[in-house]
Amino acid sequence: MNHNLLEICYLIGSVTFILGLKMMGNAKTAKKGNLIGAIGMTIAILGTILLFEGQVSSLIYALIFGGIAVGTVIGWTTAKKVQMTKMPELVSMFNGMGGACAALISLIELNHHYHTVSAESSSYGTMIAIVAGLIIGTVSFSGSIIAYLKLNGTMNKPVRLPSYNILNTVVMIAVLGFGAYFVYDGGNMTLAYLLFLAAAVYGILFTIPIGGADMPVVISLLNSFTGLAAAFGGFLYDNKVMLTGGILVGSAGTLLTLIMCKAMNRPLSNVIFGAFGGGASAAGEGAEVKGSIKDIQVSDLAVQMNYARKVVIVPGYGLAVAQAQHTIHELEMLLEERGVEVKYAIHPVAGRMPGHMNVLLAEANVSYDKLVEMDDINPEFEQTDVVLIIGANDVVNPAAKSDPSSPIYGMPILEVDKAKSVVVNKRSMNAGYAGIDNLLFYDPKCSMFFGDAKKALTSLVAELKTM
Amino acid sequence: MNHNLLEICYLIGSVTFILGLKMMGNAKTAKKGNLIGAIGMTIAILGTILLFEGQVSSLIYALIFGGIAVGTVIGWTTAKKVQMTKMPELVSMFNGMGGACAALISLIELNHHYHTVSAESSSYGTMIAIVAGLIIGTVSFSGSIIAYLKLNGTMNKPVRLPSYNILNTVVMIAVLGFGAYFVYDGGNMTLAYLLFLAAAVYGILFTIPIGGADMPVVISLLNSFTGLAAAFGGFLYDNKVMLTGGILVGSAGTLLTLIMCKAMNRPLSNVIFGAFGGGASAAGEGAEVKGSIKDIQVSDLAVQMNYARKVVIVPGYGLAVAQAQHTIHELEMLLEERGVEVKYAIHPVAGRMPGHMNVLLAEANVSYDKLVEMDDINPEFEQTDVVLIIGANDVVNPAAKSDPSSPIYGMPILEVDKAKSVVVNKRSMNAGYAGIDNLLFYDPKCSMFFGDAKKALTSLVAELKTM
Amino acid sequence: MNELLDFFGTNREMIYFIVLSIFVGVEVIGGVPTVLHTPLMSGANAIHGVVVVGAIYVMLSVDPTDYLALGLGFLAVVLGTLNVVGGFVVTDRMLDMFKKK
Amino acid sequence: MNELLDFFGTNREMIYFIVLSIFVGVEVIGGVPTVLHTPLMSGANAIHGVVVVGAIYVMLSVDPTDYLALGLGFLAVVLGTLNVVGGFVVTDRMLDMFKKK
Ligand SMILES: NC(=O)c1ccc[n+]([C@@H]2O[C@H](COP(=O)([O-])OP(=O)(O)OC[C@H]3O[C@@H](n4cnc5c(N)ncnc54)[C@H](OP(=O)(O)O)[C@@H]3O)[C@@H](O)[C@H]2O)c1
Ligand SMILES: NC(=O)c1ccc[n+]([C@@H]2O[C@H](COP(=O)([O-])OP(=O)(O)OC[C@H]3O[C@@H](n4cnc5c(N)ncnc54)[C@H](OP(=O)(O)O)[C@@H]3O)[C@@H](O)[C@H]2O)c1
Repeated sequence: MNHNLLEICYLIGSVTFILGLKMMGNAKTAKKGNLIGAIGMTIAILGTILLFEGQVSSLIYALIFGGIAVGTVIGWTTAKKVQMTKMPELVSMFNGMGGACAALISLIELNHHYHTVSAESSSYGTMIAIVAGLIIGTVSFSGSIIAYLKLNGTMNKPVRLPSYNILNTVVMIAVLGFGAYFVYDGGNMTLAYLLFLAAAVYGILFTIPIGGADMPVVISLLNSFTGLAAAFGGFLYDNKVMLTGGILVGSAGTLLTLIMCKAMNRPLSNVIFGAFGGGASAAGEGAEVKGSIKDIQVSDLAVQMNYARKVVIVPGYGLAVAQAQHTIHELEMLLEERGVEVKYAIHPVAGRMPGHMNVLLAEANVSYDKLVEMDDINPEFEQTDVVLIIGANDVVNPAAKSDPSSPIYGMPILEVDKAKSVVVNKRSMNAGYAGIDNLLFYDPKCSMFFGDAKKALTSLVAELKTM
Repeated sequence: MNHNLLEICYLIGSVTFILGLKMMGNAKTAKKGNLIGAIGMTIAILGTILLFEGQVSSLIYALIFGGIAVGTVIGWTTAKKVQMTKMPELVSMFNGMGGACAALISLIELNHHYHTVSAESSSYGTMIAIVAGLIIGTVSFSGSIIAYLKLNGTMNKPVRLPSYNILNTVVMIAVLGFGAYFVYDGGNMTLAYLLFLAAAVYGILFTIPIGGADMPVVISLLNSFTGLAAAFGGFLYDNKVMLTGGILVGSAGTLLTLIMCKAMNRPLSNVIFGAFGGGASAAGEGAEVKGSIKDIQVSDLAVQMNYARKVVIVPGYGLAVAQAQHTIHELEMLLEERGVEVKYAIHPVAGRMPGHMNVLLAEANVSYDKLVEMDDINPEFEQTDVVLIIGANDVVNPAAKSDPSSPIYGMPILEVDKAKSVVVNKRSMNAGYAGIDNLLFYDPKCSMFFGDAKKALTSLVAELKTM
Repeated sequence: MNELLDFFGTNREMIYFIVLSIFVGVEVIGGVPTVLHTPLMSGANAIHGVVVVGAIYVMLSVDPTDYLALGLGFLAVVLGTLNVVGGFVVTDRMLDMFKKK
Repeated sequence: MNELLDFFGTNREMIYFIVLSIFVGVEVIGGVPTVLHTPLMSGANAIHGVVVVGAIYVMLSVDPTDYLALGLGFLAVVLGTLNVVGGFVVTDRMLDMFKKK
């Protein structure tokens, strides 16, 4: 009776997960989708506790409710307090927690297994589910922690051990072999802890050589790993909601990872085995740089913008680094007041995570209508007087269109060179994420406005105000 | 062993159905998707015969292979020979065959049940599956035959029995009640035949009041019914490939039906319970007709087109009725030879089935590149010199945009009135499918070129050739 | 109520199977361009011809002296095959119309 | 080979379940606009927090004198809840950024 009711809770949970994910794919329904998923999760969790058939000591109930309370308070407050720009690392951290949870379940099951049951009584199937959950959960855990540290800036250089690709593959095979042996042999608790350690080491080795800028892709991949680990937990307990939730995230996460790679025009293998993820390697063998660059003074720029009819702002990673989102919004409002039409051109992979620019500009209260996606803004550049590029580089690099030898060849770009004039703000002539030169800067139409984005924009705003 | 192998065949079949349907949703992969589905189907059928575990008399094998041979030969030749424009009725016919097949299976099972098993031995579940398959399959069968006859023109007036909506609902409830009683009571063979008859009558009553033009929607609905019937067969035999195939078509077909209704901007209930499906009822209470209409002579039209830079042809249902697709292609080639740019504007619900115009024009070898979908052609009308409308009416009716009281209000239309001049070919001032007046014809820019599409176009082509 | 719950308990696998299949069916169709609706309908039509598998199965298990069953079964196999073969062939022909020349 | 077939036979329901779930997962994501990738990833992240259900289940069945298991289980519940609650809240906050003002 209770049991059947619980199964219905699980069915509801499964359906809400599917519907929730589906709705999250559409800007209009996304918030509701997230809420629906959360409701389904609550039903599944409460059902598990309240509909359990069996004698449970009150100590255990206390621990469970205590654990949930602690987790809720910490999770809620961190999620609420964190700065918008620190969201990716937080997602990574939460992902790691899920992986650790899966790994711990496996450890407890093994502990239980060796203490109360004779070694033979567990079937191979059960053992495989336990060990797979342990390995995958642990890799996801340690990998996510590294990803967190990288995004956080604590660990900001990719650490490249000598021939790390070979090393990683060897370690991976070793861990898998260890796991297989463990299942075959039946194992013991010491071996279980060793396996946990080995998997943790592999997770670190897997993530550590990858450049910080590639972390969104890596997190998405680790995300689908945790899904897989949850699904193995579902096998173990024949628990349908863990199975649907886990498999759903496993497959959706894998697809999402591939889509993200595609948006950057790079194969996944390239991200994992590192090509220009470090930001310094594989520097541009592209076309030779000809021509010279042209500086622009802040006063000239202010005049030019003040008398423009239409200005398009192209934000990039540099805007996020300089935390200049509020200043750019100020500039935009100032220009609008003076009758200039201002829009933002949002490239899908500008910044370091999908939607980075949207999130950043929304934080500064820029109206959503002003953010125009690449395909919609490209035809508008012809009617644009001034394009102001703030800390963007690769997303406006014409080599993506013209130079087949360029590593970013084939990536769609913002076609700013169609505008009447282009002004670029960055601190130096240094390359962007892909580590390649940008011929746009040598275009006769283009002038450079050097300086940190925040300082430069502040001076521009000040100058405009005097006019 | 054999049994497990068969299950693998069924899994392959199920996966190919999903992939096949998915691929059919994209013009590039559609043909391959259809092929993949067919391969999976072949595997499932051959597996069922060859991996059957049990003694089977050679008579039965002969009948099975004979049946398959007969079905294949007839199905293949009819499908190959039929005219492109007669495809919808053929689909309807094949759909009816599937429904009949499901109904026959149920009859055989019942026959078997009463002859060899004591009445109590079948569980309610089994009985429900059998009876549901019988009812749904039969409704789909008789409904499809009526749809076939209507599309065929054999039965071209909607037959409206007095208060047929109430009548239909009563019959439906009666059939369902009969079915429930049958399951409850255990039934007997006579009752089974009676139930079959009753369901057949309901299928006829359901379809007969619906206007011929609404048949594509009805066929799509009956299509999902047959899917459901197949799924009940899957229940009965715990046969997974029938279950996946059936449920897939059941849910996909239902969604497709709703999408089709949406494209016509009508709710499904409106189609089933008939509002303007008859083409004569609910005539336009729209805006009052002001102004007068203007005729154009074939010689004037020929001159106008000959000296145009850009001509857009809007084909509609009348083109299909008149079978004028070859003549229009001739006109198009003639104009192109003389340096006129010619395009076809394809409205999604022009004609009487989705894609009707594409199929029709493709039959006449019109190049696919010349067919431009509504959203893409609408911005081009401003640069168009002459729009030539052939037997289209509702899809260019401005009331859809301007008159909230019009039954087609809200349907997106081809915005032909933006062009420099518009010429309409039809036989009279009669209304189109929706039965409402069209103010476009009174627009000063618009001239009427009356006559049957084929004859009118032939004279136009002849006139052009003399120039 | 209890019976319903029991029903749910014993048919859990089947219910998940149905729910997931429905989702797949609905998702697979979403976002299909209008011009492909007719071939898609026709393709789906061919797929429900899988009901012929049931007809074959019933024939394989039928008593070879029950002539009524043999006759109906034969008819069912013919009709089901018509649905399958005709459906796929017609769809293929329709799709030929959509290829760029 | 035979063993594989047997495995398939006994786990048929599970295999269909997995295959269908994978299809649903893949279909549900297809065609999502780029700007929603990050919230979607974050939402998916919250959903795999369902692993906490396993942690709770293991706690409910644990021997109340096995302190190691109790400790690890408590930790697992805390971490799993963190994943769930943090995941949904962060996603909600991200999505707030996408609303028209
Ligand atoms: N969005 C994603 O999901 C994602 C994920 C991973 C990778 N990526 C990759 O990231 C790149 C994004 O392109 P992007 O054009 O946005 O960025 P970018 O190509 O990385 O260029 C950023 C530029 O900003 C400048 N900059 C840095 N700090 C600055 C500051 N404080 N003030 C002003 N300028 C500053 C840098 O030049 P200086 O040093 O001279 O100032 C740099 O050239 C693409 O290659 C994309 O593939 C994107
Ligand atoms: N495509 C679909 O899937 C589908 C399905 C069901 C319903 N519908 C509905 O069908 C309509 C389609 O619009 P439509 O503009 O294509 O057609 P329409 O509105 O039905 O108009 C067709 C016009 O063609 C004329 N015509 C008939 N025979 C002709 C001939 N031999 N030569 C020349 N003209 C002839 C008729 O006028 P005369 O009698 O004066 O000649 C009629 O006004 C929409 O309302 C749509 O909702 C579409």
